[in-house]
Amino acid sequence: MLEIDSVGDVLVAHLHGEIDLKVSDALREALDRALERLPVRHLVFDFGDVSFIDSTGLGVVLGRYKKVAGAGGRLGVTGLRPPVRRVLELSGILRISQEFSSWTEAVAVLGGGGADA
Amino acid sequence: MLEIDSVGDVLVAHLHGEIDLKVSDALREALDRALERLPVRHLVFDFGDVSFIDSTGLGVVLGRYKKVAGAGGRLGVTGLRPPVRRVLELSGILRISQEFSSWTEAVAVLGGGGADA
Amino acid sequence: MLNRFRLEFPSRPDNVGLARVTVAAFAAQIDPTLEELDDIKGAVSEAVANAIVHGYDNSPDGVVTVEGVLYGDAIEVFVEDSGKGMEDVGQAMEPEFSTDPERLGLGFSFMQTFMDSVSVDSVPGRGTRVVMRKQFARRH
Amino acid sequence: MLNRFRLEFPSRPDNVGLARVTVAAFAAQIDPTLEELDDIKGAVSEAVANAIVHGYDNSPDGVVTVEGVLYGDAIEVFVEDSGKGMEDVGQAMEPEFSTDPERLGLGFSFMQTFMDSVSVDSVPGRGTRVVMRKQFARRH
Ligand SMILES: Nc1ncnc2c1ncn2[C@@H]1O[C@H](COP(=O)(O)OP(=O)(O)O)[C@@H](O)[C@H]1O
Ligand SMILES: Nc1ncnc2c1ncn2[C@@H]1O[C@H](COP(=O)(O)OP(=O)(O)O)[C@@H](O)[C@H]1O
Repeated sequence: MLEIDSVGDVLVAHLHGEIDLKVSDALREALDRALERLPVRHLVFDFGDVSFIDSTGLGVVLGRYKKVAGAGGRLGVTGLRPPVRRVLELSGILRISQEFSSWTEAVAVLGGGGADA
Repeated sequence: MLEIDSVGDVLVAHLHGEIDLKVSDALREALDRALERLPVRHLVFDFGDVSFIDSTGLGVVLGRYKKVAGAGGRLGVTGLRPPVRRVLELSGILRISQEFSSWTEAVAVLGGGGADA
Repeated sequence: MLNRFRLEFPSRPDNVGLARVTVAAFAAQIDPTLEELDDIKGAVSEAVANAIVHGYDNSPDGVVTVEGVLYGDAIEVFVEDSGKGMEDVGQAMEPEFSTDPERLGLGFSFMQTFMDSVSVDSVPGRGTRVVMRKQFARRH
Repeated sequence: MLNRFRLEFPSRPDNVGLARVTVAAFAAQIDPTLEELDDIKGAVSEAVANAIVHGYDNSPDGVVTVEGVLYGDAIEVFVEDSGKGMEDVGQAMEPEFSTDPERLGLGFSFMQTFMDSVSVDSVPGRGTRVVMRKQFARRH
Protein backbone atom coordinates (compact mmCIF):
# COMPACT_ATOMS: atom_id res chain seq x y z
CA MET A 1 0.00 0.00 0.00
CA LEU A 2 2.71 2.49 0.98
CA GLU A 3 6.45 3.04 1.09
CA ILE A 4 7.94 6.24 2.30
CA ASP A 5 11.16 7.99 1.25
CA SER A 6 12.24 11.13 2.93
CA VAL A 7 14.90 13.17 1.15
CA GLY A 8 15.86 16.49 2.72
CA ASP A 9 12.61 18.32 3.41
CA VAL A 10 10.56 16.26 0.93
CA LEU A 11 8.44 13.30 1.93
CA VAL A 12 7.78 10.91 -0.95
CA ALA A 13 4.82 8.54 -0.58
CA HIS A 14 5.01 5.63 -3.03
CA LEU A 15 1.49 4.19 -3.22
CA HIS A 16 0.77 0.68 -4.44
CA GLY A 17 -2.27 -1.12 -5.80
CA GLU A 18 -5.87 0.03 -5.49
CA ILE A 19 -6.41 2.95 -3.14
CA ASP A 20 -9.94 2.82 -1.83
CA LEU A 21 -11.88 2.46 1.43
CA LYS A 22 -10.09 -0.78 2.22
CA VAL A 23 -6.72 0.90 2.71
CA SER A 24 -7.66 4.53 3.37
CA ASP A 25 -7.60 4.44 7.19
CA ALA A 26 -4.25 2.67 7.35
CA LEU A 27 -2.84 4.99 4.68
CA ARG A 28 -4.00 8.13 6.49
CA GLU A 29 -2.49 6.96 9.76
CA ALA A 30 0.81 5.94 8.21
CA LEU A 31 1.15 9.26 6.42
CA ASP A 32 0.21 11.28 9.48
CA ARG A 33 2.74 9.37 11.55
CA ALA A 34 5.45 10.04 8.97
CA LEU A 35 4.55 13.73 8.75
CA GLU A 36 4.81 14.06 12.51
CA ARG A 37 8.07 12.21 12.84
CA LEU A 38 10.01 13.54 9.88
CA PRO A 39 11.22 17.11 9.46
CA VAL A 40 9.63 17.52 6.01
CA ARG A 41 8.01 20.46 4.32
CA HIS A 42 6.86 19.20 0.89
CA LEU A 43 4.85 16.17 -0.05
CA VAL A 44 5.19 14.04 -3.20
CA PHE A 45 2.80 11.25 -4.15
CA ASP A 46 4.24 8.64 -6.50
CA PHE A 47 1.28 6.91 -8.18
CA GLY A 48 3.48 4.83 -10.50
CA ASP A 49 2.18 1.58 -9.08
CA VAL A 50 -1.43 2.68 -8.53
CA SER A 51 -3.99 1.11 -10.84
CA PHE A 52 -7.04 2.63 -9.20
CA ILE A 53 -7.93 5.41 -6.77
CA ASP A 54 -11.38 6.66 -5.81
CA SER A 55 -12.61 9.74 -3.98
CA THR A 56 -12.00 8.08 -0.62
CA GLY A 57 -8.33 7.68 -1.57
CA LEU A 58 -8.14 11.21 -2.97
CA GLY A 59 -9.52 12.47 0.34
CA VAL A 60 -6.50 11.02 2.10
CA VAL A 61 -4.15 12.66 -0.42
CA LEU A 62 -5.81 16.06 -0.17
CA GLY A 63 -6.11 15.92 3.61
CA ARG A 64 -2.37 15.27 4.00
CA TYR A 65 -1.56 18.06 1.57
CA LYS A 66 -3.67 20.50 3.59
CA LYS A 67 -1.51 19.67 6.62
CA VAL A 68 1.73 20.62 4.90
CA ALA A 69 0.26 23.54 2.94
CA GLY A 70 -0.31 25.46 6.15
CA ALA A 71 3.46 25.61 6.65
CA GLY A 72 4.20 26.60 3.05
CA GLY A 73 4.69 23.05 1.82
CA ARG A 74 3.94 22.12 -1.76
CA LEU A 75 2.42 19.05 -3.40
CA GLY A 76 4.08 17.02 -6.16
CA VAL A 77 2.57 14.12 -8.09
CA THR A 78 4.18 11.63 -10.45
CA GLY A 79 3.54 8.35 -12.28
CA LEU A 80 -0.07 9.08 -13.25
CA ARG A 81 -1.67 6.31 -15.27
CA PRO A 82 -4.76 7.35 -17.25
CA PRO A 83 -7.43 6.40 -14.67
CA VAL A 84 -5.46 8.08 -11.88
CA ARG A 85 -4.78 11.22 -13.91
CA ARG A 86 -8.47 11.44 -14.71
CA VAL A 87 -9.65 11.58 -11.09
CA LEU A 88 -6.78 13.84 -10.02
CA GLU A 89 -8.05 16.24 -12.68
CA LEU A 90 -11.70 15.88 -11.70
CA SER A 91 -10.92 16.45 -8.03
CA GLY A 92 -8.87 19.57 -8.73
CA ILE A 93 -5.77 18.04 -7.16
CA LEU A 94 -3.90 18.37 -10.46
CA ARG A 95 -4.46 22.15 -10.33
CA ILE A 96 -2.99 22.61 -6.86
CA SER A 97 -0.06 20.28 -7.41
CA GLN A 98 2.98 20.14 -9.66
CA GLU A 99 3.41 17.11 -11.89
CA PHE A 100 6.86 15.58 -12.35
CA SER A 101 8.19 12.92 -14.67
CA SER A 102 9.74 11.01 -11.76
CA TRP A 103 9.78 11.23 -8.01
CA THR A 104 13.48 11.97 -8.04
CA GLU A 105 12.81 14.98 -10.24
CA ALA A 106 10.10 16.04 -7.78
CA VAL A 107 12.59 15.80 -4.93
CA ALA A 108 15.22 17.75 -6.85
CA VAL A 109 12.84 20.59 -7.74
CA LEU A 110 10.78 20.87 -4.56
CA GLY A 111 13.66 20.07 -2.25
CA GLY A 112 16.01 22.39 -4.10
CA GLY A 113 13.60 25.19 -3.32
CA GLY A 114 14.34 26.54 -6.79
CA ALA A 115 10.75 27.20 -7.86
CA ASP A 116 10.10 28.81 -4.49
CA ALA A 117 12.25 31.78 -5.09
CA MET B 1 -9.82 -18.53 -28.39
CA LEU B 2 -8.20 -20.47 -31.24
CA GLU B 3 -5.70 -20.20 -34.03
CA ILE B 4 -4.88 -23.12 -36.24
CA ASP B 5 -1.63 -24.03 -37.98
CA SER B 6 -1.42 -27.02 -40.23
CA VAL B 7 2.06 -28.25 -41.10
CA GLY B 8 2.27 -31.41 -43.16
CA ASP B 9 0.06 -33.97 -41.48
CA VAL B 10 0.04 -32.16 -38.11
CA LEU B 11 -2.73 -29.83 -36.99
CA VAL B 12 -1.62 -27.37 -34.32
CA ALA B 13 -4.36 -25.75 -32.24
CA HIS B 14 -3.12 -22.65 -30.41
CA LEU B 15 -5.62 -21.99 -27.63
CA HIS B 16 -6.00 -18.62 -25.94
CA GLY B 17 -7.42 -17.38 -22.64
CA GLU B 18 -9.76 -19.31 -20.37
CA ILE B 19 -11.15 -22.49 -21.86
CA ASP B 20 -14.47 -23.24 -20.22
CA LEU B 21 -18.16 -23.65 -21.04
CA LYS B 22 -18.26 -20.18 -22.57
CA VAL B 23 -16.04 -21.14 -25.48
CA SER B 24 -16.34 -24.93 -25.60
CA ASP B 25 -19.05 -25.19 -28.27
CA ALA B 26 -17.34 -22.77 -30.62
CA LEU B 27 -13.99 -24.46 -30.01
CA ARG B 28 -15.36 -27.93 -30.71
CA GLU B 29 -16.97 -26.78 -33.94
CA ALA B 30 -13.91 -24.93 -35.17
CA LEU B 31 -11.65 -27.92 -34.47
CA ASP B 32 -14.05 -30.38 -36.09
CA ARG B 33 -14.28 -28.19 -39.17
CA ALA B 34 -10.49 -28.00 -39.40
CA LEU B 35 -10.12 -31.75 -38.94
CA GLU B 36 -12.57 -32.39 -41.75
CA ARG B 37 -11.07 -29.90 -44.15
CA LEU B 38 -7.37 -30.49 -43.63
CA PRO B 39 -5.49 -33.67 -44.53
CA VAL B 40 -3.98 -34.07 -41.07
CA ARG B 41 -3.17 -37.11 -38.99
CA HIS B 42 -1.74 -35.82 -35.71
CA LEU B 43 -3.05 -33.21 -33.31
CA VAL B 44 -1.05 -30.75 -31.20
CA PHE B 45 -2.54 -28.45 -28.56
CA ASP B 46 -0.47 -25.39 -27.74
CA PHE B 47 -1.59 -24.19 -24.30
CA GLY B 48 1.06 -21.48 -24.10
CA ASP B 49 -1.54 -18.73 -23.86
CA VAL B 50 -4.06 -20.63 -21.73
CA SER B 51 -4.44 -19.44 -18.15
CA PHE B 52 -7.30 -21.75 -17.22
CA ILE B 53 -9.03 -24.86 -18.51
CA ASP B 54 -11.73 -26.91 -16.80
CA SER B 55 -13.17 -30.36 -17.47
CA THR B 56 -15.55 -28.94 -20.07
CA GLY B 57 -12.54 -27.67 -22.03
CA LEU B 58 -10.63 -30.90 -21.52
CA GLY B 59 -13.63 -32.77 -22.91
CA VAL B 60 -13.22 -30.86 -26.17
CA VAL B 61 -9.50 -31.70 -26.27
CA LEU B 62 -10.04 -35.38 -25.57
CA GLY B 63 -12.98 -35.70 -27.95
CA ARG B 64 -10.94 -34.30 -30.85
CA TYR B 65 -8.05 -36.59 -30.01
CA LYS B 66 -10.36 -39.61 -30.11
CA LYS B 67 -11.29 -38.64 -33.65
CA VAL B 68 -7.71 -38.68 -34.90
CA ALA B 69 -6.62 -41.64 -32.76
CA GLY B 70 -8.88 -43.97 -34.75
CA ALA B 71 -6.72 -43.35 -37.82
CA GLY B 72 -3.42 -43.80 -35.96
CA GLY B 73 -3.01 -40.12 -35.14
CA ARG B 74 -1.12 -39.03 -32.03
CA LEU B 75 -1.62 -36.21 -29.52
CA GLY B 76 0.99 -33.60 -28.62
CA VAL B 77 0.75 -30.91 -25.95
CA THR B 78 2.97 -27.93 -25.26
CA GLY B 79 3.14 -24.71 -23.24
CA LEU B 80 1.61 -26.10 -20.05
CA ARG B 81 1.42 -23.57 -17.24
CA PRO B 82 1.02 -25.06 -13.76
CA PRO B 83 -2.81 -24.97 -13.52
CA VAL B 84 -3.14 -26.44 -17.01
CA ARG B 85 -0.55 -29.14 -16.40
CA ARG B 86 -2.36 -30.07 -13.21
CA VAL B 87 -5.70 -30.83 -14.88
CA LEU B 88 -4.09 -32.51 -17.88
CA GLU B 89 -2.50 -34.85 -15.37
CA LEU B 90 -5.70 -35.38 -13.39
CA SER B 91 -7.69 -36.14 -16.51
CA GLY B 92 -5.14 -38.65 -17.80
CA ILE B 93 -4.56 -36.63 -20.96
CA LEU B 94 -0.89 -36.23 -20.07
CA ARG B 95 -0.52 -40.04 -20.11
CA ILE B 96 -1.95 -40.50 -23.60
CA SER B 97 -0.12 -37.55 -25.10
CA GLN B 98 3.46 -36.55 -25.72
CA GLU B 99 4.69 -33.29 -24.22
CA PHE B 100 6.96 -31.01 -26.24
CA SER B 101 8.94 -27.92 -25.34
CA SER B 102 7.45 -26.01 -28.28
CA TRP B 103 4.82 -26.58 -30.93
CA THR B 104 7.45 -26.49 -33.64
CA GLU B 105 9.25 -29.35 -31.92
CA ALA B 106 5.94 -31.21 -31.77
CA VAL B 107 5.47 -30.71 -35.50
CA ALA B 108 9.01 -31.85 -36.25
CA VAL B 109 8.70 -35.03 -34.19
CA LEU B 110 5.11 -36.05 -34.92
CA GLY B 111 5.18 -34.87 -38.53
CA GLY B 112 8.56 -36.48 -39.18
CA GLY B 113 7.03 -39.79 -38.24
CA GLY B 114 10.36 -40.62 -36.57
CA ALA B 115 8.95 -42.01 -33.35
CA ASP B 116 6.42 -43.98 -35.38
CA ALA B 117 8.92 -46.34 -36.93
CA MET C 1 -31.58 -7.87 -21.81
CA LEU C 2 -28.44 -9.86 -22.39
CA ASN C 3 -27.31 -10.83 -18.94
CA ARG C 4 -27.57 -9.83 -15.30
CA PHE C 5 -26.19 -10.52 -11.85
CA ARG C 6 -26.92 -9.71 -8.24
CA LEU C 7 -24.19 -9.59 -5.61
CA GLU C 8 -24.76 -9.20 -1.87
CA PHE C 9 -22.09 -8.70 0.77
CA PRO C 10 -21.64 -7.23 4.24
CA SER C 11 -20.69 -3.56 4.53
CA ARG C 12 -16.98 -4.18 5.00
CA PRO C 13 -14.31 -2.02 3.36
CA ASP C 14 -12.71 -5.08 1.71
CA ASN C 15 -15.81 -5.57 -0.36
CA VAL C 16 -15.51 -2.32 -2.29
CA GLY C 17 -12.85 -4.10 -4.36
CA LEU C 18 -14.98 -7.24 -4.64
CA ALA C 19 -17.83 -5.20 -6.10
CA ARG C 20 -15.45 -3.47 -8.53
CA VAL C 21 -13.96 -6.74 -9.77
CA THR C 22 -17.35 -8.40 -10.22
CA VAL C 23 -18.90 -5.49 -12.09
CA ALA C 24 -15.80 -5.17 -14.28
CA ALA C 25 -15.82 -8.89 -15.16
CA PHE C 26 -19.51 -8.64 -15.94
CA ALA C 27 -19.16 -5.50 -18.09
CA ALA C 28 -16.22 -7.08 -19.91
CA GLN C 29 -18.70 -9.51 -21.48
CA ILE C 30 -19.67 -6.85 -24.00
CA ASP C 31 -16.11 -5.86 -24.73
CA PRO C 32 -15.95 -2.25 -23.50
CA THR C 33 -12.95 0.02 -23.97
CA LEU C 34 -10.45 0.22 -21.13
CA GLU C 35 -11.68 3.72 -20.35
CA GLU C 36 -15.30 2.60 -20.18
CA LEU C 37 -14.26 -0.16 -17.81
CA ASP C 38 -12.33 2.31 -15.63
CA ASP C 39 -15.38 4.57 -15.50
CA ILE C 40 -17.65 1.75 -14.38
CA LYS C 41 -15.18 0.61 -11.72
CA GLY C 42 -14.89 4.18 -10.47
CA ALA C 43 -18.65 4.69 -10.25
CA VAL C 44 -19.20 1.39 -8.43
CA SER C 45 -16.42 2.17 -5.99
CA GLU C 46 -18.02 5.52 -5.08
CA ALA C 47 -21.51 4.11 -4.64
CA VAL C 48 -20.40 1.11 -2.57
CA ALA C 49 -18.09 3.22 -0.39
CA ASN C 50 -21.04 5.57 0.26
CA ALA C 51 -23.29 2.68 1.26
CA ILE C 52 -20.69 1.52 3.79
CA VAL C 53 -19.45 4.87 5.09
CA HIS C 54 -22.69 6.86 5.10
CA GLY C 55 -25.49 4.30 4.80
CA TYR C 56 -24.16 2.09 7.59
CA ASP C 57 -21.85 4.59 9.35
CA ASN C 58 -18.92 2.20 8.82
CA SER C 59 -20.60 -0.65 10.67
CA PRO C 60 -19.76 -4.00 9.01
CA ASP C 61 -23.18 -5.45 9.84
CA GLY C 62 -25.18 -4.01 6.98
CA VAL C 63 -25.82 -5.65 3.63
CA VAL C 64 -24.91 -3.97 0.35
CA THR C 65 -26.46 -5.22 -2.88
CA VAL C 66 -24.96 -4.56 -6.28
CA GLU C 67 -26.86 -5.53 -9.41
CA GLY C 68 -25.87 -5.29 -13.03
CA VAL C 69 -27.91 -5.57 -16.18
CA LEU C 70 -26.27 -5.79 -19.55
CA TYR C 71 -28.03 -4.71 -22.74
CA GLY C 72 -26.55 -4.93 -26.21
CA ASP C 73 -24.82 -1.57 -25.88
CA ALA C 74 -25.37 -0.39 -22.31
CA ILE C 75 -24.97 -1.38 -18.70
CA GLU C 76 -27.15 -0.53 -15.72
CA VAL C 77 -25.71 -0.81 -12.24
CA PHE C 78 -27.74 -0.65 -9.03
CA VAL C 79 -26.16 -0.16 -5.63
CA GLU C 80 -28.44 -0.49 -2.63
CA ASP C 81 -28.16 -0.31 1.13
CA SER C 82 -30.73 -0.55 3.93
CA GLY C 83 -28.92 2.07 5.96
CA LYS C 84 -29.79 5.46 7.30
CA GLY C 85 -30.82 7.11 4.05
CA MET C 86 -30.75 10.84 3.24
CA GLU C 87 -33.13 13.68 3.98
CA ASP C 88 -32.13 15.79 1.00
CA VAL C 89 -30.82 13.92 -2.02
CA GLY C 90 -30.53 17.11 -4.09
CA GLN C 91 -28.15 18.64 -1.59
CA ALA C 92 -26.20 15.40 -1.17
CA MET C 93 -25.55 15.30 -4.90
CA GLU C 94 -24.11 18.82 -5.05
CA PRO C 95 -20.37 18.82 -5.81
CA GLU C 96 -18.25 19.10 -2.67
CA PHE C 97 -21.16 18.61 -0.33
CA SER C 98 -20.26 16.12 2.37
CA THR C 99 -21.49 15.43 5.87
CA ASP C 100 -18.01 14.12 6.72
CA PRO C 101 -15.15 16.65 7.01
CA GLU C 102 -12.57 13.98 6.11
CA ARG C 103 -14.25 13.36 2.73
CA LEU C 104 -14.30 15.36 -0.48
CA GLY C 105 -17.99 15.34 -1.28
CA LEU C 106 -17.15 14.27 -4.83
CA GLY C 107 -18.63 10.75 -4.83
CA PHE C 108 -21.82 11.66 -6.65
CA SER C 109 -19.97 14.03 -9.00
CA PHE C 110 -17.63 11.21 -9.97
CA MET C 111 -20.55 8.84 -10.56
CA GLN C 112 -22.18 11.45 -12.80
CA THR C 113 -18.98 12.02 -14.74
CA PHE C 114 -18.26 8.32 -15.18
CA MET C 115 -21.76 7.22 -16.12
CA ASP C 116 -24.38 8.69 -18.49
CA SER C 117 -27.07 8.93 -15.86
CA VAL C 118 -27.28 8.57 -12.09
CA SER C 119 -30.46 8.60 -10.08
CA VAL C 120 -30.84 8.17 -6.36
CA ASP C 121 -33.80 7.00 -4.30
CA SER C 122 -33.38 7.40 -0.60
CA VAL C 123 -35.72 7.14 2.37
CA PRO C 124 -34.43 8.36 5.76
CA GLY C 125 -34.16 5.42 8.11
CA ARG C 126 -34.84 2.92 5.31
CA GLY C 127 -31.92 3.11 2.90
CA THR C 128 -30.61 4.26 -0.44
CA ARG C 129 -30.66 2.93 -3.99
CA VAL C 130 -28.39 4.38 -6.67
CA VAL C 131 -29.19 3.56 -10.31
CA MET C 132 -26.50 4.27 -12.90
CA ARG C 133 -26.54 3.72 -16.62
CA LYS C 134 -23.77 3.85 -19.18
CA GLN C 135 -23.99 3.56 -22.93
CA PHE C 136 -21.01 1.92 -24.65
CA ALA C 137 -19.45 3.29 -27.79
CA ARG C 138 -20.53 1.15 -30.70
CA ARG C 139 -17.61 -0.60 -32.30
CA HIS C 140 -19.15 -3.72 -33.81
CA MET D 1 -16.75 -15.71 10.09
CA LEU D 2 -14.69 -13.02 8.45
CA ASN D 3 -16.64 -12.17 5.34
CA ARG D 4 -19.20 -13.56 2.93
CA PHE D 5 -20.92 -12.88 -0.38
CA ARG D 6 -23.82 -14.18 -2.41
CA LEU D 7 -23.88 -13.95 -6.20
CA GLU D 8 -26.86 -14.81 -8.41
CA PHE D 9 -26.88 -14.97 -12.19
CA PRO D 10 -28.75 -16.64 -15.05
CA SER D 11 -27.53 -20.02 -16.27
CA ARG D 12 -25.56 -18.65 -19.20
CA PRO D 13 -22.14 -20.00 -20.20
CA ASP D 14 -20.56 -16.50 -19.94
CA ASN D 15 -21.23 -16.52 -16.23
CA VAL D 16 -18.93 -19.42 -15.41
CA GLY D 17 -16.09 -16.92 -15.74
CA LEU D 18 -17.96 -14.31 -13.72
CA ALA D 19 -18.36 -16.78 -10.86
CA ARG D 20 -14.67 -17.69 -11.05
CA VAL D 21 -13.50 -14.08 -10.95
CA THR D 22 -15.78 -13.17 -8.06
CA VAL D 23 -14.83 -16.16 -5.93
CA ALA D 24 -11.15 -15.57 -6.68
CA ALA D 25 -11.34 -11.88 -5.72
CA PHE D 26 -13.15 -12.87 -2.54
CA ALA D 27 -10.70 -15.63 -1.62
CA ALA D 28 -7.79 -13.27 -2.33
CA GLN D 29 -8.82 -11.31 0.76
CA ILE D 30 -7.08 -13.87 2.96
CA ASP D 31 -3.99 -13.99 0.80
CA PRO D 32 -3.97 -17.57 -0.50
CA THR D 33 -1.15 -19.05 -2.56
CA LEU D 34 -1.50 -19.01 -6.34
CA GLU D 35 -2.11 -22.74 -6.30
CA GLU D 36 -4.86 -22.46 -3.72
CA LEU D 37 -6.48 -19.77 -5.84
CA ASP D 38 -6.24 -21.96 -8.95
CA ASP D 39 -7.85 -24.82 -7.06
CA ILE D 40 -10.77 -22.69 -5.94
CA LYS D 41 -11.29 -21.31 -9.43
CA GLY D 42 -11.24 -24.83 -10.84
CA ALA D 43 -13.76 -26.16 -8.34
CA VAL D 44 -16.15 -23.25 -8.89
CA SER D 45 -15.89 -23.65 -12.64
CA GLU D 46 -16.88 -27.33 -12.43
CA ALA D 47 -19.80 -26.76 -10.10
CA VAL D 48 -21.21 -23.80 -12.04
CA ALA D 49 -20.80 -25.56 -15.39
CA ASN D 50 -22.69 -28.55 -13.94
CA ALA D 51 -25.53 -26.32 -12.75
CA ILE D 52 -25.89 -24.88 -16.26
CA VAL D 53 -25.27 -27.99 -18.36
CA HIS D 54 -26.97 -30.63 -16.20
CA GLY D 55 -29.17 -28.73 -13.76
CA TYR D 56 -30.79 -26.57 -16.42
CA ASP D 57 -29.97 -28.63 -19.53
CA ASN D 58 -28.19 -25.63 -21.05
CA SER D 59 -31.24 -23.41 -20.85
CA PRO D 60 -30.23 -19.81 -20.00
CA ASP D 61 -33.40 -19.22 -17.98
CA GLY D 62 -32.35 -20.80 -14.69
CA VAL D 63 -30.73 -19.01 -11.78
CA VAL D 64 -27.41 -20.14 -10.32
CA THR D 65 -26.39 -18.96 -6.87
CA VAL D 66 -22.80 -18.94 -5.67
CA GLU D 67 -22.03 -18.12 -2.06
CA GLY D 68 -18.71 -17.79 -0.30
CA VAL D 69 -17.85 -17.67 3.37
CA LEU D 70 -14.38 -16.78 4.54
CA TYR D 71 -13.03 -17.89 7.89
CA GLY D 72 -9.61 -17.03 9.24
CA ASP D 73 -7.97 -19.94 7.45
CA ALA D 74 -10.64 -21.56 5.28
CA ILE D 75 -13.18 -20.85 2.59
CA GLU D 76 -16.58 -22.42 2.04
CA VAL D 77 -18.19 -22.17 -1.37
CA PHE D 78 -21.81 -23.07 -2.13
CA VAL D 79 -23.10 -23.53 -5.67
CA GLU D 80 -26.82 -24.00 -6.06
CA ASP D 81 -29.31 -24.49 -8.87
CA SER D 82 -33.07 -25.07 -8.95
CA GLY D 83 -32.75 -27.43 -11.87
CA LYS D 84 -33.56 -31.02 -12.51
CA GLY D 85 -31.53 -32.56 -9.65
CA MET D 86 -30.08 -36.07 -9.51
CA GLU D 87 -31.57 -39.45 -8.59
CA ASP D 88 -28.30 -40.96 -7.44
CA VAL D 89 -25.68 -38.57 -6.12
CA GLY D 90 -23.30 -41.39 -5.22
CA GLN D 91 -23.19 -42.63 -8.78
CA ALA D 92 -22.91 -39.08 -10.16
CA MET D 93 -19.83 -38.49 -8.05
CA GLU D 94 -17.99 -41.56 -9.32
CA PRO D 95 -14.98 -40.69 -11.49
CA GLU D 96 -15.78 -40.79 -15.21
CA PHE D 97 -19.49 -41.18 -14.66
CA SER D 98 -21.38 -38.82 -16.93
CA THR D 99 -24.86 -38.76 -18.41
CA ASP D 100 -23.45 -36.83 -21.38
CA PRO D 101 -21.20 -38.69 -23.87
CA GLU D 102 -19.44 -35.44 -24.85
CA ARG D 103 -18.28 -34.88 -21.27
CA LEU D 104 -15.57 -36.52 -19.18
CA GLY D 105 -17.44 -37.23 -15.97
CA LEU D 106 -14.57 -35.65 -14.04
CA GLY D 107 -16.32 -32.59 -12.66
CA PHE D 108 -16.91 -33.96 -9.18
CA SER D 109 -13.48 -35.64 -9.12
CA PHE D 110 -11.86 -32.29 -9.88
CA MET D 111 -13.88 -30.58 -7.14
CA GLN D 112 -12.78 -33.25 -4.67
CA THR D 113 -9.14 -32.92 -5.69
CA PHE D 114 -9.17 -29.12 -5.56
CA MET D 115 -11.03 -28.75 -2.28
CA ASP D 116 -10.73 -30.51 1.08
CA SER D 117 -14.34 -31.58 1.19
CA VAL D 118 -17.27 -31.63 -1.22
CA SER D 119 -20.81 -32.55 -0.32
CA VAL D 120 -23.83 -32.58 -2.58
CA ASP D 121 -27.52 -32.27 -1.76
CA SER D 122 -29.82 -32.94 -4.65
CA VAL D 123 -33.54 -33.49 -5.01
CA PRO D 124 -34.85 -34.72 -8.37
CA GLY D 125 -37.01 -32.04 -9.92
CA ARG D 126 -36.00 -29.48 -7.28
CA GLY D 127 -32.31 -28.80 -7.72
CA THR D 128 -28.79 -29.30 -6.45
CA ARG D 129 -26.56 -27.68 -3.86
CA VAL D 130 -22.82 -28.33 -3.77
CA VAL D 131 -20.91 -27.36 -0.62
CA MET D 132 -17.12 -27.21 -0.83
CA ARG D 133 -14.59 -26.33 1.81
CA LYS D 134 -10.89 -25.61 1.58
CA GLN D 135 -8.41 -25.02 4.33
CA PHE D 136 -5.58 -22.62 3.55
CA ALA D 137 -1.99 -23.30 4.45
CA ARG D 138 -1.04 -21.21 7.45
CA ARG D 139 1.65 -18.71 6.60
CA HIS D 140 1.02 -15.89 9.05
N1 LIG E 1 -25.72 5.51 0.71
C1 LIG E 1 -25.84 6.65 1.42
N2 LIG E 1 -26.56 6.66 2.58
C2 LIG E 1 -26.68 7.80 3.31
N3 LIG E 1 -26.14 8.98 2.95
C3 LIG E 1 -25.42 9.04 1.81
C4 LIG E 1 -25.25 7.89 0.99
N4 LIG E 1 -24.51 8.25 -0.07
C5 LIG E 1 -24.24 9.55 0.08
N5 LIG E 1 -24.79 10.06 1.21
C6 LIG E 1 -24.72 11.46 1.70
O1 LIG E 1 -24.43 12.30 0.61
C7 LIG E 1 -23.23 13.06 0.88
C8 LIG E 1 -22.47 13.32 -0.41
O2 LIG E 1 -22.00 12.07 -0.94
P1 LIG E 1 -20.72 12.06 -1.90
O3 LIG E 1 -20.94 13.04 -3.02
O4 LIG E 1 -20.47 10.66 -2.31
O5 LIG E 1 -19.54 12.62 -1.01
P2 LIG E 1 -18.75 11.98 0.23
O6 LIG E 1 -18.95 10.50 0.24
O7 LIG E 1 -17.34 12.35 -0.05
O8 LIG E 1 -19.28 12.64 1.47
C9 LIG E 1 -22.49 12.24 1.92
O9 LIG E 1 -21.62 13.06 2.67
C10 LIG E 1 -23.63 11.67 2.74
O10 LIG E 1 -24.11 12.61 3.69
N1 LIG F 1 -26.11 -29.56 -10.88
C1 LIG F 1 -26.46 -30.77 -11.39
N2 LIG F 1 -27.76 -31.04 -11.69
C2 LIG F 1 -28.11 -32.24 -12.20
N3 LIG F 1 -27.24 -33.23 -12.45
C3 LIG F 1 -25.94 -33.02 -12.19
C4 LIG F 1 -25.48 -31.79 -11.65
N4 LIG F 1 -24.15 -31.88 -11.48
C5 LIG F 1 -23.79 -33.11 -11.90
N5 LIG F 1 -24.85 -33.81 -12.34
C6 LIG F 1 -24.87 -35.21 -12.84
O1 LIG F 1 -23.68 -35.82 -12.37
C7 LIG F 1 -22.93 -36.34 -13.48
C8 LIG F 1 -21.45 -36.29 -13.18
O2 LIG F 1 -21.02 -34.95 -13.02
P1 LIG F 1 -19.50 -34.58 -13.28
O3 LIG F 1 -18.65 -35.45 -12.45
O4 LIG F 1 -19.36 -33.11 -13.07
O5 LIG F 1 -19.25 -34.94 -14.81
P2 LIG F 1 -19.75 -34.27 -16.18
O6 LIG F 1 -20.24 -32.88 -15.90
O7 LIG F 1 -18.55 -34.29 -17.02
O8 LIG F 1 -20.85 -35.14 -16.68
C9 LIG F 1 -23.36 -35.51 -14.66
O9 LIG F 1 -23.15 -36.18 -15.88
C10 LIG F 1 -24.84 -35.28 -14.35
O10 LIG F 1 -25.64 -36.38 -14.75
